[in-house]
Amino acid sequence: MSVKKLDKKALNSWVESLVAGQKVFGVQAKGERFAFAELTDASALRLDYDVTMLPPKKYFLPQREDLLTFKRSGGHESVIECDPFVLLGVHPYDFVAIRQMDAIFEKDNDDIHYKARRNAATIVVCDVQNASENVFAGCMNGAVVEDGYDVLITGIGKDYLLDAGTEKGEALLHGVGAPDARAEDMAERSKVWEANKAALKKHELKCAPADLPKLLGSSEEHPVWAEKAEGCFSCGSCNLVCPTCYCFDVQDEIDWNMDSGRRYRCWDGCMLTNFATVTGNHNFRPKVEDRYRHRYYRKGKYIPEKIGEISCVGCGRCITACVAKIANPVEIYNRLLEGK
Amino acid sequence: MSKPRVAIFDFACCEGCQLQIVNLEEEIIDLVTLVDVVEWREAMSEQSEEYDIAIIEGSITRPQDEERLKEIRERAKILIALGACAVTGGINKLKNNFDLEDVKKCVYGKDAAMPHLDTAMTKAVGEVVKVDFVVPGCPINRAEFAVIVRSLALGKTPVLPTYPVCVECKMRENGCRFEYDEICLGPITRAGCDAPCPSAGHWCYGCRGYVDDPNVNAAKDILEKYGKTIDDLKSKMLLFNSKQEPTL
Amino acid sequence: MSQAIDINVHHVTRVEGHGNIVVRAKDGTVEKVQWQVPEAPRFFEAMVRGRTWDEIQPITCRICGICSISHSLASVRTTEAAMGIVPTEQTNKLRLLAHCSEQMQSHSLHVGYLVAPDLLGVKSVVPLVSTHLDVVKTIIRIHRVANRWSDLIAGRTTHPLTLVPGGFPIPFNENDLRELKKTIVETTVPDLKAVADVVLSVADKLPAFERPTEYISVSTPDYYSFYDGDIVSTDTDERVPTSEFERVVNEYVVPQSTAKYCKWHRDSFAVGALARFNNNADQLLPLATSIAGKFGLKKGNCNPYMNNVAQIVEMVQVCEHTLQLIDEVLTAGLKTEPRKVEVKAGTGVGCVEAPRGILFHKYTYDEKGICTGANICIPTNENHANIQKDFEALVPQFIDRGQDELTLLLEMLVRSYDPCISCSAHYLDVKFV
Amino acid sequence: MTDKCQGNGGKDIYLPEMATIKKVEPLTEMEMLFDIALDSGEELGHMPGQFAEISLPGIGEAPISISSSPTTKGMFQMGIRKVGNLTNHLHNLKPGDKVGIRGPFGTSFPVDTAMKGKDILFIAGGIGLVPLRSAIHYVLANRDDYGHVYILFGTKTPADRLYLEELEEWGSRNDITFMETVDKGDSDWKGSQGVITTLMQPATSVDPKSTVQVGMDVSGNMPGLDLVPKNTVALICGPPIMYKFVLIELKKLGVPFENVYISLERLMKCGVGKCGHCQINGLYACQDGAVMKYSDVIDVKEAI
Ligand SMILES: Cc1cc2nc3c(=O)[nH]c(=O)nc-3n(C[C@H](O)[C@H](O)[C@H](O)COP(=O)(O)OP(=O)(O)OC[C@H]3O[C@@H](n4cnc5c(N)ncnc54)[C@H](O)[C@@H]3O)c2cc1C
Ligand code: SF4
Ligand code: SF4
Ligand code: SF4
Repeated sequence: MSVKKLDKKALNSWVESLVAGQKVFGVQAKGERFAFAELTDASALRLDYDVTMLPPKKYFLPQREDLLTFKRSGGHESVIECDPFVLLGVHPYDFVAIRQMDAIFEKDNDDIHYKARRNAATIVVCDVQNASENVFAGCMNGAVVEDGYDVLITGIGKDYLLDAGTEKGEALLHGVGAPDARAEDMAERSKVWEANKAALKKHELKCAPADLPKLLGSSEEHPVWAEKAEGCFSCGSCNLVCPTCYCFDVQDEIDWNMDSGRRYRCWDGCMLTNFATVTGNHNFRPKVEDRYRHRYYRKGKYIPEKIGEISCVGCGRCITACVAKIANPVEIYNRLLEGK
Repeated sequence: MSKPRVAIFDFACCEGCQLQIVNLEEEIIDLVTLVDVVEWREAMSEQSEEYDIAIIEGSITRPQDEERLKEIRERAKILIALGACAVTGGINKLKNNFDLEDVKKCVYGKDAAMPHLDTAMTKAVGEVVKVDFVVPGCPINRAEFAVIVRSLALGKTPVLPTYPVCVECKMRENGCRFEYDEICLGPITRAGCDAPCPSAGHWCYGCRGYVDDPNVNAAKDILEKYGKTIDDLKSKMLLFNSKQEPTL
Repeated sequence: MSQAIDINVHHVTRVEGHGNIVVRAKDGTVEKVQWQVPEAPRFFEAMVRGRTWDEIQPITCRICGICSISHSLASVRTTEAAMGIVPTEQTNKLRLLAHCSEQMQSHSLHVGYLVAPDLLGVKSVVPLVSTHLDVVKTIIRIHRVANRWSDLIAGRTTHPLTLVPGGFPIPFNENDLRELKKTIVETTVPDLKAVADVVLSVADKLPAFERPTEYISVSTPDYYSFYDGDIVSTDTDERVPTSEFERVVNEYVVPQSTAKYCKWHRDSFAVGALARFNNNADQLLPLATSIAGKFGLKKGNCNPYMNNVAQIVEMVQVCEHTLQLIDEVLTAGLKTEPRKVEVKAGTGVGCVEAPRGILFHKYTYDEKGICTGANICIPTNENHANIQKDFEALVPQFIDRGQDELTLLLEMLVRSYDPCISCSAHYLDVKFV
Repeated sequence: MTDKCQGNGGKDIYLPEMATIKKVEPLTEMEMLFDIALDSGEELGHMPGQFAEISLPGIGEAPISISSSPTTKGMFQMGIRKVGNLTNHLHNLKPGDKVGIRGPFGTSFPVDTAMKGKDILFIAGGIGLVPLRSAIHYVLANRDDYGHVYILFGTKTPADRLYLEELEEWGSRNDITFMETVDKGDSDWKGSQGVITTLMQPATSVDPKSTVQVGMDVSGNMPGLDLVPKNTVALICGPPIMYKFVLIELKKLGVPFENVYISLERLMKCGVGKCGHCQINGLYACQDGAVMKYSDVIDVKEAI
């Protein structure tokens, strides 16, 4: 597949043509921060962003999504509809997370709601241009992706390389009248990659990510869990902003006519007090400490055991989002490495 | 099946919560199709009305209001407290932090002794009679109200979120108010409002009351990290969650 | 011909909160005419003492759920005045946008849900669904747009969030403003014209009752003001700075009311849409002017029932004004501006025109930004004395109409002064049954 | 441009099948037994120990164990305790009413494998009998495939006893040993009193002359447990608190934990391994359970 080289102007007109032709979600400024939102004006795209507040998972597992509609007078019907869309400017670590979600939602039972959205998406990954204050993707194999994307954008100096990794990506670049990248451009890209692997390490994990399951295997009684949990609000912010957290709740909603309605799912989080509470108020994880530990085990042990990859990609969002400033995974894992 | 008969009453409040019912726009027609609204404030004769559900807006600030509320309770199978004034006493309870004589003088000066200006400690509805369901918020979230009404009509117990406002705040992609050098009560306040305040750049003042087990200890430590004091926080907590007795 | 009249309307009147009408007459002699306000007092002026500057707006906007945007604006301007904070041009324009949305919310509910059914000879909106479905749909549409407009600009329709001292946090973008403009041009303005035509066709149902009184509002040379300027009156050419409002309102307490009464040059005065119109009609924008013309509404009108018509005119005015404001904001470009508050000791007054009339807040802060005293004067109070005086003039004049019609006239009179939505809503729903 | 893209054409794991209530029968004041048949006419196709998600549109969905044996054809049974929104509404249903069914889900008791040829010890606490009943029926229907069969059942009070006719039938059978106890009896209660572990005494340790009537079955016999521990498979289901004590007793009896199967309850929203609610450390109660081999979870901190 081909790699094209575009200058800023050419890139802009490419984005303009995308916006004119289809539904595009791209990174834009929201206050002093950034968020993915529908892009209607190409000039609002901010590929120089550091990190978005919510990861792009919201397009595959929306905050609230109808699963089915029903009529009490009879029958259920699946709700599966989404228009094709382009997701523009996904950082490599978020793309790694999306691929993990793919594995989760396919494993054992294929979730066609997730899959429909996933199939509808063309994902344009963009190499990080500005590191966020807490990113540590460089420690988690999340700084760079070398395959899987539909298109990869890399800024090299004043220009951009657009690399189509799939047929979908190829189609997206169709008609871009730009020259192919030359060998020295590709060398520049490798330099960007190497630089990002080194730069996206605002926190330094003192072991290989692959060692985490074993480390956690012997750390259940470590004092750090109780210590940190003391400051925890059980607010779930760390869950919600995490690109690999996917737990959800399911609820029914009835219409005013008392007949039709819908069953929907919405984001949930294992840090929330009642996440494991059953009828009769029995809570299987009653203590903050239990829930706090559970979350780190999910990232470092439980999910890895399911899909073979550490389920933290190093985006650093939880560190920023935690009001209590206690949700830094690197700090926790390093503490465990130190022993007691 | 006959339609549930609903009556709406208000006590001391801004009536903003009733307004949210009106603001359901087209849906209000659905509402009155689903239930029979047999009384909405004092407009209908006070006696002889029977109702299945009484919705109470406002706080109780005078002895005569307490009596009236008890009568309503007797005639209602289900009693719902609507909005912060009814649920927690809301803003009206700020008054409880002062001496009542002083409060009257402050507003009415030399006329403060006139009998019709009398007032008592503010109470939430639940401090006077048994409340079956609450719709918290100042004002209530009209979508949440609609969901609660529909659930009840279906015979399903509505459940309020047990998690704090931060959840909804995160879902709406806001920068945290603490980062803007403000004290936000979001981490200890019960969600369900969809975090309108932080989403519009305002700190949460806790109008929905607290989650079941607010970690105020954590709040203390955090305040230090953000260069604030526990007094700053406590003061904010008084706004919508003052107690029956002076809290200061 | 002269029968005994005994009117005792308990809590039906549509004022902010509760109000009673008591009239007793025998053999043509009026024995008692009273407008009573037995509302449970809530003591906001006492409650704000000891609160910090950033808590005052959240508290005082809760005085009234219907005009919480006006209270917020008055509050914020008061705090800014006390601390010498001067808002930026953009902030001022955005606040005005929020304020316009509240005028729309309030006026549309009042005119649409209350007055229109009365004038169309039915008891509520519900019968209109079968006879005048288009009108009902139009009214709901206007109201819904007004609420969305508040949601967008003020963060919420009731108890707004973006109206804070020192700046204006912007939860919307330029596109949202363009959308709003489009909706107003394409939907709301035509809807308003339609409603105006309907009301015009039945305008003869408005009672012919006149009582000359003093009309007070704010006024500025720049535009038809809801917001800026000095206090003006139809009785004098004097322009009183808003900071001296206490000189104008002269509050006093009467036995039948928990709310205070007001007077200036006469025993009473009126505020609200008709007062603003009577002072500022020359400044109306073209469409609003033409609507006023259609109704033959002219400066100097002293029929309180015409307040309803003045409200229709104002809705059109608000739309036209909003379109100008949006253009100005978009031309300058919407900027994220830092919020600036430098806490200082001081006393300030803030004033806006609430839908029902001129509203004043006055606070004193200490050097830590803690409020040490407040005085709040609300338009409903300002109108109470005038309602009482209208009653006193109206009852003898219409006493022959009999108990029922007289009751209705009195209720309509109160209603015309006070588009209090929560009250009108309960009235509305009673008729749903 | 706006062509709606569909999923992979696969089955929607969240979409219930319609089913009809055939019969309702109160078991106690709190529990009701439902006979349910899929409208498709197909069998549910479950194995003992599995559960299904039952739902009423607008009210919600809940995981409920299948209480009948797969050997019963044409319908399946669920024994449901009324504790909340959905279960309250289910209790109001009448024959002919519709429900939604998804499943069967989860693991099952190894009736056709590890249990074959073994002595079987069923230990049920309260409503825990509901899921075990499916396996009990299966074992009784294929009685010759198993060795000695013990059924131990404990409830809080006599009023909590379920499936009364069946209990009586089991008590009168000669090819199984059925024992029962209640935590606290009433004046009419003639049987054993005490928690369920009182039934778990080895036959030899029971003194026939003892005035404490330990381990007595309904007919007054008091056999105790005459186990060949290594050849015994134990199936346990009951409230969370019960497991701890029963397991201690099983250890004393010498039943190897590889032979012990437990069924665990957790909050479940999807039933298909996605929603995350039922996780017990790394395990999903809906996928790796609800039936689990105790030796597999003995080191799992949150399991018991
Ligand atoms: C594998 C399994 C098998 C079960 N088998 C049976 C059985 O055979 N008979 C029986 O009576 N009960 C059984 N239960 C428990 C039953 O699922 C709950 O009692 C039921 O969900 C309560 O729902 P509700 O709507 O009536 O209660 P509510 O309290 O109104 O439920 C509120 C919410 O909590 C959820 N919830 C509460 N408790 C549970 C729970 N334990 N598991 C999953 N979701 C829960 C509900 O889905 C609902 O969304 C089983 C549970 C599990 C996990
Ligand atoms: S964000 Fe922080 S305070 Fe909130 S649940 Fe996570 S760790 Fe606890
Ligand atoms: S702004 Fe308030 S509600 Fe939002 S995340 Fe921060 S603390 Fe929580
Ligand atoms: S964010 Fe806080 S103050 Fe705002 S509505 Fe919600 S609970 Fe009330």
